[in-house]
Amino acid sequence: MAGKIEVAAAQVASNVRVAEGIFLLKLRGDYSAAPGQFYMLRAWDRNPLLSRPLSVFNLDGDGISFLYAVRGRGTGLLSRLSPGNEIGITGPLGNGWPRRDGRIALVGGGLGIAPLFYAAGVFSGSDAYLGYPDEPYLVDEFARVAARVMVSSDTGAGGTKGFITDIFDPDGYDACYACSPRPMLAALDRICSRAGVPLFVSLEERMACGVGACLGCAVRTVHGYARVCRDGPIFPSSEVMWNG
Amino acid sequence: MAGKIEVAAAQVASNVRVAEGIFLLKLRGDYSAAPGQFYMLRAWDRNPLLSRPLSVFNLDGDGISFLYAVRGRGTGLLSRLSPGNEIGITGPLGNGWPRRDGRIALVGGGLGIAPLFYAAGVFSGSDAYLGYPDEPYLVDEFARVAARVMVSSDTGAGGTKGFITDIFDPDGYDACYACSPRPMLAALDRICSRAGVPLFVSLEERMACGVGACLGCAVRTVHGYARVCRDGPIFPSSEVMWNG
Amino acid sequence: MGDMRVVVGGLRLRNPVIAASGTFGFGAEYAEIYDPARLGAVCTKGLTLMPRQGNPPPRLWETAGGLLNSIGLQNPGIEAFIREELPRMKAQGITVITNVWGNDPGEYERSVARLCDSSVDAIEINVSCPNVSRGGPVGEDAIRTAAVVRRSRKVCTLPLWVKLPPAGGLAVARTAQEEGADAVSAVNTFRGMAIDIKTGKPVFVNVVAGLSGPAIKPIALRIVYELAAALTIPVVGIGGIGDWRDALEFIMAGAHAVQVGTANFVDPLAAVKIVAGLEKYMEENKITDWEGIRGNAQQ
Amino acid sequence: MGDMRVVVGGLRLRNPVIAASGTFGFGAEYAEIYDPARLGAVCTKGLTLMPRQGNPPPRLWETAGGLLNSIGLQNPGIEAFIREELPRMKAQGITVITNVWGNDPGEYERSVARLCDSSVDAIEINVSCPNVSRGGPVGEDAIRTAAVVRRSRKVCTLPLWVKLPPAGGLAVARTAQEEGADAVSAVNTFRGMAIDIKTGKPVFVNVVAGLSGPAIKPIALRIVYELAAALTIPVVGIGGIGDWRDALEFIMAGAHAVQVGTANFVDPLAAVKIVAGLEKYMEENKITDWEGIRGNAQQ
Ligand SMILES: Cc1cc2nc3c(=O)[nH]c(=O)nc-3n(C[C@H](O)[C@H](O)[C@H](O)COP(=O)(O)OP(=O)(O)OC[C@H]3O[C@@H](n4cnc5c(N)ncnc54)[C@H](O)[C@@H]3O)c2cc1C
Ligand SMILES: Cc1cc2nc3c(=O)[nH]c(=O)nc-3n(C[C@H](O)[C@H](O)[C@H](O)COP(=O)(O)OP(=O)(O)OC[C@H]3O[C@@H](n4cnc5c(N)ncnc54)[C@H](O)[C@@H]3O)c2cc1C
Ligand SMILES: Cc1cc2nc3c(=O)[nH]c(=O)nc-3n(C[C@H](O)[C@H](O)[C@H](O)COP(=O)(O)O)c2cc1C
Ligand SMILES: Cc1cc2nc3c(=O)[nH]c(=O)nc-3n(C[C@H](O)[C@H](O)[C@H](O)COP(=O)(O)O)c2cc1C
Ligand code: FES
Ligand code: FES
Repeated sequence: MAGKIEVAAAQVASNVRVAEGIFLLKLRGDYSAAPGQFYMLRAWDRNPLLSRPLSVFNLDGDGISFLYAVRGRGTGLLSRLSPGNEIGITGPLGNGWPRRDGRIALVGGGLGIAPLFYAAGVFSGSDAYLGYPDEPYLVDEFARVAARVMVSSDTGAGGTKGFITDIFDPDGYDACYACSPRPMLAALDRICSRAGVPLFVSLEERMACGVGACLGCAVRTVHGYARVCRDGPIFPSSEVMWNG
Repeated sequence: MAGKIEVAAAQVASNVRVAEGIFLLKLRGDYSAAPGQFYMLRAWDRNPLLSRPLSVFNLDGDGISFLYAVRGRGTGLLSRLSPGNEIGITGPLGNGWPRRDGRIALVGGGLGIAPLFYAAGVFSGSDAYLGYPDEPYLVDEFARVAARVMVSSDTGAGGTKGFITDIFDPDGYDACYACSPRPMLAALDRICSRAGVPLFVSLEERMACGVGACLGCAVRTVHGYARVCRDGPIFPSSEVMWNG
Repeated sequence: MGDMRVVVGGLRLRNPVIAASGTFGFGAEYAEIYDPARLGAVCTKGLTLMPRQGNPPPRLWETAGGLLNSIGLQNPGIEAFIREELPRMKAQGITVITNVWGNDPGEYERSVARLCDSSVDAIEINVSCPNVSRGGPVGEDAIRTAAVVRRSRKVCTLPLWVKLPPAGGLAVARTAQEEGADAVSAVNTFRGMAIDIKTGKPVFVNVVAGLSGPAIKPIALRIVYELAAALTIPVVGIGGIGDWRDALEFIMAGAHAVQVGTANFVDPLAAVKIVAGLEKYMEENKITDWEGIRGNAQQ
Repeated sequence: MGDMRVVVGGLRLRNPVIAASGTFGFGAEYAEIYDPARLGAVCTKGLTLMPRQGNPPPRLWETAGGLLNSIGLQNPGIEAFIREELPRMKAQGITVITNVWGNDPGEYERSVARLCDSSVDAIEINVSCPNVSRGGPVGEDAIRTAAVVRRSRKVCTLPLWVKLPPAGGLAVARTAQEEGADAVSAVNTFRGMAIDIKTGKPVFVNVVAGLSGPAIKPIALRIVYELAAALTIPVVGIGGIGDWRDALEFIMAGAHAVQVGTANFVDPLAAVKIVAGLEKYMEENKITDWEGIRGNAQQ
């Protein structure tokens, strides 16, 4: 479970556009996290009111980094940060992926690839399956940390044309860790359960507190409502109610 | 009276600190204004909600400029603007000083010197009396546009120690145009009316619309409540209710 | 192209976007920025039988996403309005709604009668100003509201709207409907206050002031949604509308038209931008008239 | 140095800053960030006799300066609370106020009786949750509120606070006082809503949700000011308090203590920062105790 949560003013080391509307934000300092955990970020006063959750993309001696897509106002403001700017971050939050022995498949679609980079680094020897809407990015970086990297894209640019579920075969894996929009996770659930491979998915919900106090980020599981921010964001796929 | 009001997205040409907490903001473009008129500025989305009124400091072929003190959030956000940034401005607003023949004294205290620079340029041959809380600034610039420049400061730095009312003698002037915090204006009212010199003061009130529609910026005059933003900000001192 | 026109409680509007009372003067000021005839209508500053000088300053205070005002119905009086403002407004092609307030039912009646005898297009009875009387406004009380609407209706053949306070509840709105109102406008400002911690005293001389702006939107929307479900007469939605998306929310909640207030201060072009935004939305979504989306969020 | 302590409706607090119900869980989560015993008290998530699973998602929606929530009183039930949460809270040195909700007066009575028999320090009767019943909460009705408070009071010797909705008015508050409440807390969230213009449907399954955060502060402050003037029992101020200046406004309006809710989400350290800010303010202004400033804004 989560250890001590830190509320910090972090310094931006860099904030680089890695693809159309996608940025990689690096913060200087000494942080901690397990793969699949996230931080709440804010670089604004009161508009938007709430902080924004982002998964840990990477963590090393120099600092921590986040890969994000510009969606609305919050991520739009993040994209305008420059080196030296200050930003408020709270974390690490959430449970993170369990550590499993054997062959691990990391499967990500869209911005779901964000938490997989750090996971690939920590769970060394894992294979990464990355699904992009269009032109892939950061593939070389993934190739440095993952055993194998397989790429698909909706347009066929830079990889197999199609969804990542078209090229991912769970056979031979001891576990699959996935993050992507929900429909793809539901598809993966069917594929993995058919193959008998344990699947652990990272879910998303709008969040207020991010620490488990407000009960705002509820998702339905077989045990009733669970908090994405604290009971998750990683859930055994078998416990998620995929149709509601 | 005010002509056409423009709502524009202006480009920052420069935004320079001229003294501790005092900035000069220059915007590129073709604007218009009479001395004593102001613009409503905003460089933020919704926090603060309202725009901020600033007097025209100068206007020339290259653009328009504003001299401002960092007071709260609005002016704080203004101070962070960099060349090339966009800012929303609405104006020109308000009535401006009347054009009078003869010898004109321009008297300003604190940020009240802001509208006097443009006035000195337009009403050529005027004398400028500038009161600073501490170290004076922009005195050389005033010397280029005013016939004479007299300086006082509360600390005695860079001029006569004391208030501007200590060094200003209305005798020999045909009119006095003043802008400063209200207590000094009230003092000037006494000095000028004793000397029989017409005084025109620039008043301040919190504003919402800035154009005269909301009735939020009321000040008491002998005719009842007047709108600072439209009936003013320049008022004949004789019409202002100085004690209420 | 979609048809932007709408009839609201007997009043024909070229589009459903109205400048809200007290935020647009008599249309003259904003006319220096754009042609107010491009709006569905302009609702005037609250008028009274006799001129009113309004409340002492300060009259404004900013809050988070909101604005407190304590104007106190400063206005030149109905006669001066009819003489000096109305002819110009009509000449400009503005559809004119006059917001009117009275000290008692008799005064409302006289004011409404006088306005009805002029060239205004509709009358909005303001039973909801928080800045002119201690305690809640008349519109928080169904019985007092009934008296005002009944007497006004009797002397008025023009479209008669009743502008409700946020704390009136459905009972007051139903009363307005029963007494013959052609529409209700909801809502006026919320009773709020601020304290200056430097002095330890309330910011406003009247203590209480009216809260408007984006801060109140979720509450105003809920009230409009409930009114639209409960009434048969049209509802005009007001409260924190800043862009066409906000306006659309109110229409989907069931509003026939919307009024734009504080947003005019945030962006002088806010109201016309909302007209343009709604027009584009209609076009892009192939909506031919407001019937197609009005009240769609109702269950 | 000023004395931060305060007694509120029979409850001794080390300082007047309380974590608001529903925004601080049972104190365990924020305990990983700072020691919750540094606060005056922690008010628990709303408890019910039986466990409740709460409302379906989405449960949150941001608005301008505000937050709409539709949690629906998800809680493990009073027995589980007493067994699993309370001992830990007490061991951590937290002053525990339990917020409690019931379907009817009888359920309130049983819940309060059970809690009274535990080691909680005070009970806050929640007659103001907007997310559990269609229509307004019990606390908008004086008669229903009277029944709840009377029956709760009969079985309870602990400090008993009544948490009011913003639309209850003074009558409900007076009723609570007459029926023996030791204090009132005001206010709970405002009933608001949002519509998703992409679907044209209300965002929340329940349509209506509760609005909190800076947006509501001016209205909450006005309500607290009015309650403090009207009641003889203490008022606990709640609504949009984000920093020590906001807290001070409520105290100057007459509040004995304040609760901090949504601000915890904006800055996890908000509540302790408010404690520190008030302490510094007292020191700098040589205020020795709260009597020196409480209610100073009252006329
Ligand atoms: C645990 C967790 C980890 C996440 N990690 C990443 C990441 O590593 N990289 C990344 O790009 N994004 C990540 N997200 C999603 C990210 O938080 C949202 O994209 C962001 O909050 C949008 O904020 P905004 O202000 O830019 O957009 P808004 O204007 O708030 O919304 C724009 C769109 O984003 C959706 N959205 C808004 N908030 C959330 C939210 N909290 N959860 C899900 N969807 C939301 C809205 O439905 C809307 O369609 C994560 C979300 C969660 C819950
Ligand atoms: C017609 C007019 C012309 C002005 N010209 C200039 C100028 O040329 N240069 C300059 O530095 N300042 C000028 N001001 C004052 C300037 O508008 C305020 O300092 C500014 O609005 C403060 O905004 P803020 O968000 O930084 O501060 P806030 O956080 O809003 O307030 C900080 C302090 O400023 C005061 N204040 C806030 N708004 C106003 C207001 N509208 N009028 C008066 N005081 C206010 C408050 O009482 C408070 O003490 C002018 C004001 C008016 C009305
Ligand atoms: C400065 C100001 C003055 C107002 N004057 C009036 C008025 O005279 N009559 C009235 O019915 N409403 C008046 N209102 C209320 C608005 O018409 C509107 O109902 C309210 O501001 C909510 O809408 P908004 O959030 O879009 O501003 C006034 C509001 C403001 C901000
Ligand atoms: C997510 C959330 C959950 C809440 N749950 C409860 C609750 O269970 N019981 C209750 O009385 N109030 C509850 N409230 C209301 C708060 O305690 C508080 O009264 C309200 O949010 C206003 O204060 P604020 O603006 O500081 O948040 C909740 C508020 C929020 C935001
Ligand atoms: S965001 Fe508050 S419990 Fe998850
Ligand atoms: S600011 Fe609106 S009338 Fe002056």
